[in-house]
Amino acid sequence: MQFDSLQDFLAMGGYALYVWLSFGVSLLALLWVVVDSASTHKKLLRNAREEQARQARIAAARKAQALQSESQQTGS
Amino acid sequence: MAGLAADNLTCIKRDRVLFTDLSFCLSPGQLIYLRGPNGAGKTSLLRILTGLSAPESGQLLLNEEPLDKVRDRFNQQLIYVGHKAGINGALTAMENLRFWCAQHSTDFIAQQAYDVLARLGLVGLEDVPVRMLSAGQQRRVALSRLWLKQATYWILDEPFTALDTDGIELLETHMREHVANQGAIITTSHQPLSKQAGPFTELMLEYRL
Amino acid sequence: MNTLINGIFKRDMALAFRQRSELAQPLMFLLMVITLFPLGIGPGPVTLQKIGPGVIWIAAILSSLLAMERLFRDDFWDGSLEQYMLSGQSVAAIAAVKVLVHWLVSFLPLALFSPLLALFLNLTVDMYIALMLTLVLGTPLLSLVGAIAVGLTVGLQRGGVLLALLLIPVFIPLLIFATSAVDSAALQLPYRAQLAIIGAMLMLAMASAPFAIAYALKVSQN
Amino acid sequence: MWKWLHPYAKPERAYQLCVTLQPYFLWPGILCLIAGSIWGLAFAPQDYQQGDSFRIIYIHVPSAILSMSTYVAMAVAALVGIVWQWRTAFMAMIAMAPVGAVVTFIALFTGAAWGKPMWGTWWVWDARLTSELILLFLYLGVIALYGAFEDKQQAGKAAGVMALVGVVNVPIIHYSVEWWNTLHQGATISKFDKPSIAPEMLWPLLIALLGLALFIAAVTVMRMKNEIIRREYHRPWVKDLAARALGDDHAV
Repeated sequence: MQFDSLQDFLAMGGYALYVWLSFGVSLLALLWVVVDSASTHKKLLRNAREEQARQARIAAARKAQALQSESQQTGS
Repeated sequence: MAGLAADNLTCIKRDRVLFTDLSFCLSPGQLIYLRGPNGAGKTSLLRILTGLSAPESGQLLLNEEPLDKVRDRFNQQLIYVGHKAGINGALTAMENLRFWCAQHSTDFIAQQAYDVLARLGLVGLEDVPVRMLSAGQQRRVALSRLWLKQATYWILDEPFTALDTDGIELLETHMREHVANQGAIITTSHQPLSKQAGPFTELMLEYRL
Repeated sequence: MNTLINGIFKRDMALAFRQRSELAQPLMFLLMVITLFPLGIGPGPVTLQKIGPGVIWIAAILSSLLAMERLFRDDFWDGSLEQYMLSGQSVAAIAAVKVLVHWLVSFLPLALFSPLLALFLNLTVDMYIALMLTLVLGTPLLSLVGAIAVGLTVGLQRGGVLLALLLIPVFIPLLIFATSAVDSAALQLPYRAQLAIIGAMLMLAMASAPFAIAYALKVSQN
Repeated sequence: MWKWLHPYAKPERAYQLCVTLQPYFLWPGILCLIAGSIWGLAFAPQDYQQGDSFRIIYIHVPSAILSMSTYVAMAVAALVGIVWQWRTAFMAMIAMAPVGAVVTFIALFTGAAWGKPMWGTWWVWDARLTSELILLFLYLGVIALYGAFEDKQQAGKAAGVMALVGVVNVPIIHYSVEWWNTLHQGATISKFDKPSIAPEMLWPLLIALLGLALFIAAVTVMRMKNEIIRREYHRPWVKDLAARALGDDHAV
């Protein structure tokens, strides 16, 4: 340990502002990339599931349409 | 099989699947009429056939050889008339044709070009900058390539756009003659081909979601 | 050969001279930007001489971005580019010829203007000679490297600003070496090293850029 | 050539690889970063000239080095993609770009914060800082070009070309900026004096470097997963994946 006390450590020999600012901003930037990547991942998976639901709706609508036209044909 | 064969083509555009595992063959002496609703991938398919864009998977064969290996030979035997006419508005019809012929290693005989333009109803407009012409006349200038260059394969994307009935008849007759002379054509058109065009095979593309 | 000379070179030359006003615009822009500097920082001959080389080169780079945009634009939108690619000729060779024509019609006139620029910014004769040499060696480099980015952005509706964003950082070394050559000339120092470096970069660009442009054009066709 | 490979298998397999690799990159990376920082901040000896301000080196130097190497890695991925037409290589490239830009930003910011006590001003046109700034511009150009295309396949190729043009330029820029800097000595008050580095100072630096490298790799892998999903969201395997991953909160 290079510093005698916690105060000393936090003061960084008078350079506290610069040292802690650098480390703080770097930490925030790195955190931001990770959080951004993870949240995008969630969002994309949700989109994929919505897409799946949409496809299912389209398939159902098509089936209904096909049935309807079939019944019309038999009716006429 | 002789001709241009598509082998299991799959095309994905903007993350949408346009068609999967599409196979067909365009042989000399055949006219394929490519149909399908808007957004079905007709233009994409034609661009893949020309080699301008690459399919997601699958390949093209020319006389059973992979097209990539005989690309130069194929280009010599190909005329593509796309959505975009490929003519520069600031140049005259004659200049456009002369430069196009030079690029495509086709001999350019001025008299022949005058004749073709005359046949297409453009007498007296040969030396006017093309942008001064009407849309139909511009399309006729673009189509005059079909008369100037000897090539087996014609790939035509909506060639009838902006043409009047005379123009359509002229082009359809020329297409029939080309097919009769062992030419091969694949074309799209939003209006059905008439009897003038001769017998044709239909290729249908479905719109897929 | 017939293809390249008749089909592309003559065609592009004819087109360029038919759209003369469009050609002149980047040059006028260059002249006006340079006029702004004495107005903005004062007409002191010493200051002007000091900033002159940098100002001329920065203005040249900016005006090149404007001029560059039209390199493939018309050909892309009217479909001529598709026809080139299906002509069975090497796209790289076609691209090289197009870049050459573009350089001849939009950068060579810069040489005609340069005595005027030198006069405006109070350059000495030695500096003027160095400036000419850097322009002759440097502007083809601008054209070749710029054409890659133009090829990539040609299909985009609003590619203008993006083009500048892509190219400005890439042009920085050229700016540094060119201005430093002129600065050295001002101090009567040799500047062969700077010219040699610019020449080397030009050689590298001539050898590789046509292929990159060809690939870029293929990508934008997709 | 790859005919026997089912064309859809590749991205899926790449995704699986990413999932496997992620924890091996992420946790050791974070661990090394923390270890390197604490060692550097609290245990490494003071620099006799710069006092405790030199401790910024433990974040500045790793980020400066890795911002360059990430760009080179991006260009290598782009080259692989262009030459072998590997779709996943373009995805890897574009996954690296934002991470590289952030690391470049860190290098710039910490450089400025280090410069303030050393030079008395936040920004000096020092050779290394100027190169980093231009590198940031190069990253932003690649990202902007990628964003400008709607078709992401095309976007990947275009951004790849630009990354290659950039990587040819990186050494030239570096060299030219050094040249420019020595030419205009007046602008710089003093160059970064590399602290005569003692082993006790070096070890935490190396650990932090390793940590940041692993961290960049981890985030790259995470973002690459996202790219794969974005391009393949209509494929059944992505749907299964989504159903599995989101199954719980669907029930709620």
